[in-house]
Amino acid sequence: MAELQFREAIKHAIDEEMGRDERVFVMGEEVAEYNGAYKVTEGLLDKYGYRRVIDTPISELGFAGIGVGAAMNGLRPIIEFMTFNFAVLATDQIINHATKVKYMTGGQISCPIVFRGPNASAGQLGATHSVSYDSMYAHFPGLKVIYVSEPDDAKGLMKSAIRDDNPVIFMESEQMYGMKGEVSDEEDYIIPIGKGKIKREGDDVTLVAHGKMYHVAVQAAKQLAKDGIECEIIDPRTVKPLDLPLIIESIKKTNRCVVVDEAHPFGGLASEIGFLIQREAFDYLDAPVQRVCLPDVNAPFAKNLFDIWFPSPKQVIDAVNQVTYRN
Amino acid sequence: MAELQFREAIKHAIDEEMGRDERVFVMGEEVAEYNGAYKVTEGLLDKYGYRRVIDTPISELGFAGIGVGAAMNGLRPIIEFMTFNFAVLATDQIINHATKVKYMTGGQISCPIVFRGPNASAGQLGATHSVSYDSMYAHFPGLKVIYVSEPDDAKGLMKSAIRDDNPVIFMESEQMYGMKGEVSDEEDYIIPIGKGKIKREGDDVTLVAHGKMYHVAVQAAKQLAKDGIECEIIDPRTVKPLDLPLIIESIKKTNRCVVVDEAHPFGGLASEIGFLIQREAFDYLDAPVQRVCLPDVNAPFAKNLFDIWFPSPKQVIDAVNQVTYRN
Amino acid sequence: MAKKKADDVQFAPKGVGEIKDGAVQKGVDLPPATKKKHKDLGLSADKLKAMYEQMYLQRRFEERAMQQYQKGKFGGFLHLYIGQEAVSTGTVFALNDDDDIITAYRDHGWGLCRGISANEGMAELFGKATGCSRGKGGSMHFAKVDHHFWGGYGIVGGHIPIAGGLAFANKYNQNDRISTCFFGDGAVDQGALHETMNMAQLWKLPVILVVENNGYSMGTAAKRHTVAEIVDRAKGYAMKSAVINGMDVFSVYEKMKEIANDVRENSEPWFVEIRTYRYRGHSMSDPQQYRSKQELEDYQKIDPIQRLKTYILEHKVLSEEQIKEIDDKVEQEILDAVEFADNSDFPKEEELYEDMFEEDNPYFHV
Amino acid sequence: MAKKKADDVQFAPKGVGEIKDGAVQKGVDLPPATKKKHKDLGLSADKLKAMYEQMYLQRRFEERAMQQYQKGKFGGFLHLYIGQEAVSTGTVFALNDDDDIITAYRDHGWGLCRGISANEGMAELFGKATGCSRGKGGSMHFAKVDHHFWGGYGIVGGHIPIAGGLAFANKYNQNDRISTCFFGDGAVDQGALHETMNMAQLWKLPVILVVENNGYSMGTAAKRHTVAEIVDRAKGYAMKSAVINGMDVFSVYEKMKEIANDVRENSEPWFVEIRTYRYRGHSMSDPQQYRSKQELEDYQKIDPIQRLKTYILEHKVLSEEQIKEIDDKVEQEILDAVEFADNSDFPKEEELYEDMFEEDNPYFHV
Ligand SMILES: Cc1ncc(C[n+]2csc(CCOP(=O)(O)OP(=O)(O)O)c2C)c(N)n1
Ligand SMILES: Cc1ncc(C[n+]2csc(CCOP(=O)(O)OP(=O)(O)O)c2C)c(N)n1
Ligand SMILES: [Mg+2]
Ligand SMILES: [Mg+2]
Repeated sequence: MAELQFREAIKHAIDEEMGRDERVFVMGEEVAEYNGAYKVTEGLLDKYGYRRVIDTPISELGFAGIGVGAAMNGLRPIIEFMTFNFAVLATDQIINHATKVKYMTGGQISCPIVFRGPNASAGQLGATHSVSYDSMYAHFPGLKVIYVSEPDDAKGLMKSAIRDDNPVIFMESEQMYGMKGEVSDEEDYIIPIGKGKIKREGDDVTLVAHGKMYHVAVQAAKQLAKDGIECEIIDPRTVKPLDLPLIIESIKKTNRCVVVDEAHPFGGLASEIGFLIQREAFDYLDAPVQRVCLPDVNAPFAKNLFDIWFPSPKQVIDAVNQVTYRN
Repeated sequence: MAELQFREAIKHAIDEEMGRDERVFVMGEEVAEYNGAYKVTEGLLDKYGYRRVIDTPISELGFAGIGVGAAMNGLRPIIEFMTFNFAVLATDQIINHATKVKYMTGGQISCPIVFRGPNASAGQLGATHSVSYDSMYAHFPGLKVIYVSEPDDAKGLMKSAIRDDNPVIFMESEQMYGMKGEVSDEEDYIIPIGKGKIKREGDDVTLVAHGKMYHVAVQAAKQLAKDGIECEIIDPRTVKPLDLPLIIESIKKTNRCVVVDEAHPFGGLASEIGFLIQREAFDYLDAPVQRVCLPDVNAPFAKNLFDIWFPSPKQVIDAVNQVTYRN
Repeated sequence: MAKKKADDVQFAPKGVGEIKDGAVQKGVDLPPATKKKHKDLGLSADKLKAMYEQMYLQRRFEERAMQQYQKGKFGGFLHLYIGQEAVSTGTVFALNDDDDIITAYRDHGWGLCRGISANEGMAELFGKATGCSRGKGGSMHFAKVDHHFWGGYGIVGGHIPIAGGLAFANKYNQNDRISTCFFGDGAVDQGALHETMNMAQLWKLPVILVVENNGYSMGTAAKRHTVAEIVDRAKGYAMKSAVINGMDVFSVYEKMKEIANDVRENSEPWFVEIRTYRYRGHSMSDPQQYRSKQELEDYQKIDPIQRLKTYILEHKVLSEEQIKEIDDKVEQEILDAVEFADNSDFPKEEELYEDMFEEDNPYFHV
Repeated sequence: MAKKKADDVQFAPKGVGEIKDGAVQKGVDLPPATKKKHKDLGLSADKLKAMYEQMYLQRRFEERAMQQYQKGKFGGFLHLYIGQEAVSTGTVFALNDDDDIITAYRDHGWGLCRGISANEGMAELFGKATGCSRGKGGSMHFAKVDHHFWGGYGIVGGHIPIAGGLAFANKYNQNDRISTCFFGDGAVDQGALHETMNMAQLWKLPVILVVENNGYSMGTAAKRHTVAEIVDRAKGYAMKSAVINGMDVFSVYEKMKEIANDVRENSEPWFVEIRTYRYRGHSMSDPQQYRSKQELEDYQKIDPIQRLKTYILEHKVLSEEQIKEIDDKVEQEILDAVEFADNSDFPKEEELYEDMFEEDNPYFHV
């Protein structure tokens, strides 16, 4: 095990895959000469040169589409969005093209492409820079969606994403890039897409949480443990395919669930998981599934408002108290 | 009551509002000289002239943004997308601008704008022309989302949408435009946004269905009635705000629910409603909420595949049988 | 500014499809056709024959397709290419077989030209498993990827950046292939074009971006949806450019060959406007009130297929009988295709779930 | 094409921030400044004084803001306008007070120029309820709508179509106002610009689209992200255009006044490139390795505020003491603003839910 920053874990994964396969290349705003707006691609230009590490203009729709075309024509692009908030401009290429071109041509075309970058909020950046888009992409057929919470997952899943022969959305977090964590130094370390992980065992309640919310859940669980409540924390890691069996198994044990989701409530991952649990484990539920997510409100700038806006361990604890009928 | 086609009902609403308020104008591809790709705006150019009925180039992002700017500066635009599948190109203006500009400026700016057009599939138009986007928009704060199923609702809600001082998404259906129905001839007929309607009463199971799916639900209910199963059909009409109290009340009576939704399953309206029901009416549910929606697959062209792909009354009946434990 | 009365304020220009100053206001003005003869262009008699056959095939394929559509044999949109056949044909003959072609939804001509058989094409229209896209794509999504025809695309402008990407991969691999992208005058107004032009020029991508300006974007004349001369968009990017007479297959062939050679040699993109005309409505449900009958007739008088036929006869490349033979052969090919399509099976039910992912047992969310 | 070795293949051009042929490769080349004196431009001594005060205010406001940021008084991004003050100031003095201005996230200078007080501005940076946007927007979203300053916007290029819409409404209402939109060289590459230029020209919208070309889009020199001369983008749309020296407030004033008059008279859009330079990093976390120290110093030598000061002194419009008085006043104004911001309250908790909708009791999904 090596201790790596989140950003390093991702970079190592990209670096290894670029070393393995000459078709893999990186493209995005400031990824090359600037070494990455958040330094995820640091050093790659020096190592792989201008052919494989490419600075783009601010043309999200255009360079996403160039990526799609390059993937169709045999390459394996990794497209960096400075954040997924800006990828909104590229949704036509992601939703209407990358995910549909194979189907519409009766299977003639493959589109192995990774769209990656930070998702959701990163502190006081205001309303247009703070939205979580993982469940939006998961809504559309043909995409695999990953949103990781720890360096180890980031490394293993990024390698899987790059090797996947389909379009993959890989989400990170500006605020987690500097976070350190143990990363396997297994050679060619791969975590399969679609496998969640029980990151904390517990009998009293299941918390499902990914991305930044995983860490919020951990804090809540620590607090609750002091109170004698043992949370089981499942990090789905991949939003789609969702590792539902892992979640259901846990519910059958704990009979209660709180989903912590960084998205807005309507139709987010939390509601999807809640729906699925009631459908698949109806008779095991001792309380309705609750969700803790953002309010149905834009991100405010003011620090005090932002802190209220952002899901907190306190809210998770309240929800746990609710599903365990402790309040 | 007058019998009107769906498209006429919408047009009458627009016409009345344009007559009432000079700030209201219509903009979109082929809305003026061509009289509307689907004839929704037929005759409006003749009546209101080139200043208020404006043909645009195929520049969805650009003309949506011009609409947003015009709304900010005191007008009340109605922006037609030829379908919401093409509005994907305009999502930056809808999600990042129309819904956020008031908040980010601390309330200094209003953005009264209606984005309208057909949603979801319209027969064999292939993968890029068949996606349902109502739940995607409902996910983001700041939008009201309407997706109507009958001419009367279309008229009353379109008038409300145009008068609303906030951004509103108003969804229709290519395949319903020619459908006739009774429309109130009450002067200035208004249906408030956020109010669902019980369109069929029944004690055995609640069907929630909107847009084209409302008609699928009706067919299923007719079949089931022959079998002695009485469905209560709720058409939420507005996806957001969702008339949850109406739904919950019905569940408390029927204790069972099937949501029929034209979207793909992950994070669609069906999962949101399912989640909410289990949360709000847990103790009233005799069976898990089930959903009937599109498969997690792109729209195929071939007629036979399309027919399998599209939600059918048969699937609704099966789901009802499941929640009533009749199979 | 002298304030106008509200009623005089106008945004989009008024229709131009009328007689004005005694002359028909054409959607597009054609540049002069090439004066060269086929031999000057390096076209053999056989090539000429093949060209004619191909153009006639495209024409008759679509005329029959229209009939079948009207009979209710298939649904969806049907956008006919009739009138524009010189563009596809001249181009395909000018390019290498492994150069990429990608186009919009008006794609039948392109597909046939790049090796989709009449059978495969008609079956695709019918949504049959034997179609070129296995019945999954329909009219708008013909594709023959092993012949480097990447397909038709239904989102206006959406395939333009993709073309940049095809070219990107060719440059990345230094494989000497070039990519060509065809789109309508309506697509010119999409931001995707601007983004692609900038990157193509900045990165020196071997791509030719070609506007098939047929004068109309659905019911909107080019002058009502886009400003200035389309070809001049290139100026803002210092990109090489050309205007071509798209009603003359020789002109298309000559110029596209020249341009393709330049792109292959210098790996620099071109922006090309080929002016042409569509005879039919935008799709099958178009009442066509936005243009005059006379305008249509003017173009039909300079029909590209008729023009080539006349040339062939005048230059005695083929005799009347030989032309007749070709016509008959094509006619039969297409009648057979209709039969083939009719008799073919629809895709099997399980095919609904195929072609979504590369894996054998993909995951679908339920 | 002579095939290249894979390693020689290159897409984006290499950095240009180095000494080449003995000369600094500037991000932008400045066009000549106007030769006119203030009187020739119709600027009174009072106006000149106000201009100077305004430019100095913008400069000192941001220098202090930077200090406060470094002290940890507020978070988020902080994009400084320092070096570009002549653009905002020259423009605002040239326009009518009810003409619209909309800009990107580098917006403090614009806000101050259009009547946001130092207090309101600093408080906004601090995220306080007394801020111009009530603490909801922060550095990127200064706005003063009753002064027709529509705010700063954080999505690169996103506000360009919106500017078209502001102009659209003005034309619709025939109110004699014109709209101006400012954006960076980086934003030039967004498709939104292209779509807006086409519609603005086609519909004759009274809008001026202005690129503040400061040579860099974050860490990417203009020549590395966009082709040709930016101003020439106008050619493709047959749009009127101009290049302006943005380091000289007189040049900006003169030309923008001329252009504004033309737009007001003819209701036709303009595309304008104002060349300028930002002295600071893109935002606070920028190591600035993409440009040379010498380039920065070269521009600091022609600092717009210093230039105006020199002019004022040389032409004896004000004395050294009078300038000193202004400087001191501004200095105090900003120190007061910091105190004001510091002492102001954060928004109340319930304000989280305010400003989302127009209604008093809006619905929020839970
Ligand atoms: C993004 C998008 N917007 C709108 C449409 C609807 N639409 C289909 S074709 C068309 C006209 C396109 O005209 P043009 O580009 O000139 O091509 P042509 O039909 O003349 O070949 C329109 C508006 C679409 N398919 N995609
Ligand atoms: C759509 C979008 N893409 C990327 C970004 C990130 N970003 C913010 S500013 C910037 C550079 C813009 O440069 P320019 O337009 O020249 O303006 P300047 O900073 O020089 O004033 C980038 C890439 C963004 N905010 N929005
Ligand atoms: Mg056209
Ligand atoms: Mg810049």
